Amino acid sequence: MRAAIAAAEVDPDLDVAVVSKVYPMRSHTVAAEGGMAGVVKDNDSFENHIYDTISGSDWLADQDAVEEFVKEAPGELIQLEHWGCPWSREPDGRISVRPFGGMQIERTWYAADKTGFHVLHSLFQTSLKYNNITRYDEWFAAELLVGDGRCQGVVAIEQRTGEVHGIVGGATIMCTGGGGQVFKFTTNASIKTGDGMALAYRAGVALKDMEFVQYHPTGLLGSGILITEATRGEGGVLLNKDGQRYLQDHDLGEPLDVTDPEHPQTRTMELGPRDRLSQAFIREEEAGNVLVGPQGSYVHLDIRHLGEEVIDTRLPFVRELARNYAGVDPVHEMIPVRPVVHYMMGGIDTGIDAATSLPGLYAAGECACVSINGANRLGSNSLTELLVFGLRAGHNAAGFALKHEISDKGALEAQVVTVKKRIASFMDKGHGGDERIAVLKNEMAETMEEGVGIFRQEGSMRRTCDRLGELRARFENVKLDDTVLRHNTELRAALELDFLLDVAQSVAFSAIARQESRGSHQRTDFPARNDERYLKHSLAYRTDGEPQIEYGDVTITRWPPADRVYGN
Amino acid sequence: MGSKVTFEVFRFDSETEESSYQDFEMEYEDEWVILDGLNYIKGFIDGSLSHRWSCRMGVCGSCGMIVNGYPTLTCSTFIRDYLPGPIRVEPLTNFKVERDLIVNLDDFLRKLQQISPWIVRDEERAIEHGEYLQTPAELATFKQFTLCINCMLCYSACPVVSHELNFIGPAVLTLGHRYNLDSRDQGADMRLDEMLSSDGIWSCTFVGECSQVCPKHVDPAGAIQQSKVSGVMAYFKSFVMSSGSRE
Amino acid sequence: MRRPRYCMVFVREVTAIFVVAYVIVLLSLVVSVGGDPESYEAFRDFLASPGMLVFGVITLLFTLFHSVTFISLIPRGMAVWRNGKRVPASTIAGPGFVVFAAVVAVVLLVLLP
Amino acid sequence: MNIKGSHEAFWWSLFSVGGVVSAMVVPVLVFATIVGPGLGWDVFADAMRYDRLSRLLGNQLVKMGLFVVIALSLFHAFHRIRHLITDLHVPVPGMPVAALSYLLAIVGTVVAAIVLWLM
Repeated sequence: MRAAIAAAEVDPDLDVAVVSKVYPMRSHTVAAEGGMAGVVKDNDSFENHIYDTISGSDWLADQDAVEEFVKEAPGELIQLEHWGCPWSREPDGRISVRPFGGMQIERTWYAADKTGFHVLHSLFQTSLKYNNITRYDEWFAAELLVGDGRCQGVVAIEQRTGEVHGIVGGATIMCTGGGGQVFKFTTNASIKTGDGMALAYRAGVALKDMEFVQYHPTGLLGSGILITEATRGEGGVLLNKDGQRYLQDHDLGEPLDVTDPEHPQTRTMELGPRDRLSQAFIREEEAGNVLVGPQGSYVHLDIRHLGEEVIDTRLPFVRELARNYAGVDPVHEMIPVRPVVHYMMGGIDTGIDAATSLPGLYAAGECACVSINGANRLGSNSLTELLVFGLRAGHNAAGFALKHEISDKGALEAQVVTVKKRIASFMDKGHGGDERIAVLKNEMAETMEEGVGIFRQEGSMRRTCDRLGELRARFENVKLDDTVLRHNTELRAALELDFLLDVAQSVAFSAIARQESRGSHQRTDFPARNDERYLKHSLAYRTDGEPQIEYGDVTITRWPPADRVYGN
Repeated sequence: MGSKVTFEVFRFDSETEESSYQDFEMEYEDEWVILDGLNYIKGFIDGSLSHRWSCRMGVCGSCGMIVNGYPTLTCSTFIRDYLPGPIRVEPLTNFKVERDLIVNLDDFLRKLQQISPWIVRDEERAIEHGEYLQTPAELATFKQFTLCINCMLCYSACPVVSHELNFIGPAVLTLGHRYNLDSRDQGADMRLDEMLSSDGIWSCTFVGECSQVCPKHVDPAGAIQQSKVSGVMAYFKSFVMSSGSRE
Repeated sequence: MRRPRYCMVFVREVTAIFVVAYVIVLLSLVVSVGGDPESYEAFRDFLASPGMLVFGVITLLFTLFHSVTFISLIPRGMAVWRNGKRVPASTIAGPGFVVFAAVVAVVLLVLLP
Repeated sequence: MNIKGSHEAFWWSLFSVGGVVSAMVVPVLVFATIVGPGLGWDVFADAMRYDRLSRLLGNQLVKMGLFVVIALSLFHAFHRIRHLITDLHVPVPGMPVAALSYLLAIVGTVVAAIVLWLM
C-alpha cells in the first residue's frame, strides 16, 4: 500500500494497479502488534539504531542499507501519523515509544498493541484518496509477465469469475509478505504462502538468505497466535516450570526484580533478541525445565504485575487473545507460550533501491531481502521496513515505468494464453488426481519443522530436502474436487501449495549449504559463526531439480563484525 | 479427537443459481473454532467448499458468517459453545452471495470511499516539522471507532440495511465519525455532507444490533447516534450563520 | 422479527401510537373542561369506563417502556469525556432518571389538591 | 452544508427533544388522568374536579407547558410512526410517508394551540 501511494504521488497520470489475492485490509500486516522502530527522541541516535540492527543481524545485514533505513525511518513514521495512524501519545501530545527486544533504547512507536492493524487501515483508507490507484481485489497473481528481458506485469486469476487476465505495467512491485505457511506452527495467516517470492524465483530472480527463519519466542500455546514482544517491553517476564526466570542461564544478563524502576532493561533478559530467546527455550526444554501439556511444551509469560490498567491501555489485544484462545486472563493468570515461526529474514534479492535483478521488478517488505535484517530481525523493524522500502520501491518503479513503454506485446499476450492453458489443464488433471492438498501441505510443514527448526543439523536437513523432493513429485498428482470457476478456493490453495514448495526448498537447501551458526540459523554440527566462509548472503536460484545455491557479498561499512553481546 | 458434530453448510453457485444445505459430520477437537471445522471440511471431506479466511486471530475480518442465525466471526467462536449441534453456517445476510459462504463486498467498498476515510487538511504539515500533537485525551475520543476490522457483521445485523440498500451503514458511518472526531482532521464538513445525506445517519433507527454483533466492541450504533447530535448542531449552526450573512 | 432486539425496537416504535392516542384523549379532556360542567362530568364517566381503564393501563405500560428505554439510551448519543476517560453511561442515565422522578413529583404537586 | 437530507436534522432534533419530554411527562399524566381515577383513588378523582381543572388550565404557565408537551410528543411520536411504517415493509415510498407523518404532527400542534388558546 505504501508503494502504491508513493507511485501514485509521483505522477497523477500514472495508472497504479494494486493486485491482491485478498481485500487489502485483510493483508497480514493487520496482525502485527507491538510497534515500529524509528529514532525520534532526544536520548536516541541514528548510530544506536544502526548498531542495534547490525548486531541483531549477526553482521549479515548490508550496512549501507541499514544506515539509510534508519535515517529515513522517522520521516516515514511521521508521514503515517499525518495519514491518521492513531499512535499512542505522551501527555504532552507527542508520540509515545516503548522498549523492544535487542534495542538499547526505547524507540518503538506503537498504537496500543494493534500497531500493524492501524498501519494497514491508515494506509488502505488513505489510498482511497488517490484516483489513479485501481484495485484488483481478490485477484491471484499466477505468473510474472516477462518480455524484452524485463518484467511487464503479471498474469492473474480474477477469483470472482475464475478468468485469467494479463495486467501489463511498465514496472511491477512485489509486496506479498512472507511464507510462514511452509511451517506448521506459525503466527502467519493462511494467506502467507510466499507467492511473491515464488513468482520472482520462477522468473529467475534469486531468493536471498532464505535459511534465516525467525522464531518468535512467545507464540500462544496451541494456536501459535502472536503474543507481542511488547508484553515484555512493558515488563512481562518468562518463567520456566519452576517459576524461574531462566533467560539468565542463557547469556542474556542478570534479572532485575520486576518492581525495580530499571526493569525491563534493554538488550537484557526478556529484551534480548528473538533468536536467542527462542534458542534458550529449546535449551530449557532439553534440560527438562519447561511445562508439558496436551498441546506440547511451553513456558509462562507473566504480566500480572503490570496491573489491569496498564494491560488494558497498552496491551488490550493480548488480553483479548489470551482470554479467547487460551482461556486465561493475563491480569490474573500467566500466559502459556512457546517459540513459533514468525518471519522470514530472507526473500527476493533486492538492492538498496528496492530493485531486483530483473529490470522492472521491485520488491519491498517481508517478501524482499535488502537486506537490513541479516540473520535475525529485530522486533519492530519490519513495519518500518515496509514504509521505507515501500516508498523507495514506489518511487523507483514509477520512475522506471515512465521511462519504459510496454514492448513486445505479442510475446506478453502469448504468455497470458500459455498461463490460461496451464491452469486449465492443471484443473483438468486435478480431477483425476489422488493427493489431497491439505495432506501434502501438512507433510511439508512437518518435515520443515523437523529439519529446519530452531536447531538444525546435516542429517535431518538432508531428510527434509529429500522429502520436499518427494512432495514436489506427489504434487503432480494433486486432487481437485472443485469444478466451478467462480471463487475456486481449492485451485488457489493448490497454486499456493506449488509456491510453498518452492519456498520450502529454497529454505532447506540454503540451510544445508550454510555450515555455520549465525543468528536464527543454528547448527548443532557447526555451532560457531564462520565469518571467513559465510559472511555472505546465500542466493538460491531455481532450477528444474534442486535449487542452486550461490553466495554474494555483504556490505560492511563502519561496523566490523564483532561478538553479539547482550545483557550488560 | 473423539466427539462428533454436524455442520449444515449453505452451498450456492452463482452460475447455476442453485442453493442447498449440505450436512458434514466430523470429529472435532475441543479447541477448534467454527472456522477450523470449515477448514477441515474443505481439506479432508469436500474441497469444493468455498469460504474466506486468513489470520485466524480475529483481526483481519475475513471470516464473518451467519452461525445458527447470528452474525459471527467464525475464527473467534468455538465449536464447543454450539454443542450438541447441528451447527448451521450460512453466508452473511444483506449481501449478495457469490459462492457458498462468500459474499459480494463491492457496495461496502464504494460506500467506504464515499465517506472520505482519510485525514483532510487545509494545509499539510511538512514532515520536517514533525508530528501533529494529540493528547491522550484527544486520542481517546475516537480511538474506539478506529478498531473496526471491516468484518461486515454489523451490515448483516442491521435491519435498515436489509430494506434500504443504499444506506451507508454502520461501519462506514462509524469510520466517518472517527475521522470527524480526530483532532488532526479538518474535513468534518465535507464528510457530514455524505453522512447527513438521505442515505446517511438519519435512516438509522437505533436498533443497536450492530453494536451487539460487533466483535471488537466498536459500538457503531453509538457512533451514529453521536453523529446525529453533531448533525443537528451543524444544521442549526448553518442556519444561524446563513441568516447572519444576510444582514 | 427474528431477533429479540428487533422486537424491542418494534415495541419502542409502537409506543408512539399510544402517545398519539393519549394526546388525543388529553386534548379532548381540555376541550371538555372548556365546556360546561355537565358535559365535563359525562367525559369523566367515559374516562372511568372499564374500556378506558384498560386503554389507560396499556398506555401507561407502553409509555413507561418508552421512558425507561429512551432515558437509558441518552448516554449512547452523548460522549462526555473527563480526564481522558469516557464518563460511564450510568453516570449520565442516572441523573436522567432523577430528573424523571423530579418531573413526576412536580406534575403531581401541581395537579393534586 | 449540503441541504439534500439536512432537514432531517430538524425533524430528528424535534424527535429527540420530544422523546425526552414525553418520556418524563406522559406516563404520570396517563396515570393521573385515566388510571388513578379509574381505579377509584380519591385523591386523583378529587384532582380531576371540574373547578380545579378549569382553574388550573386558566393558568398561562400551565397552558404553555401543556402545549409544549403535546407538540413535542406529537413530533416525537409521528417520527417514530414514520419509521414504523418503513420497518413494517409497507410498500409505500418513503417521501410521502415522511411528509404525511410530519403534516399530521403539525396539524395536531395547531389544533392543540387553538384548543388551548380558546380555553
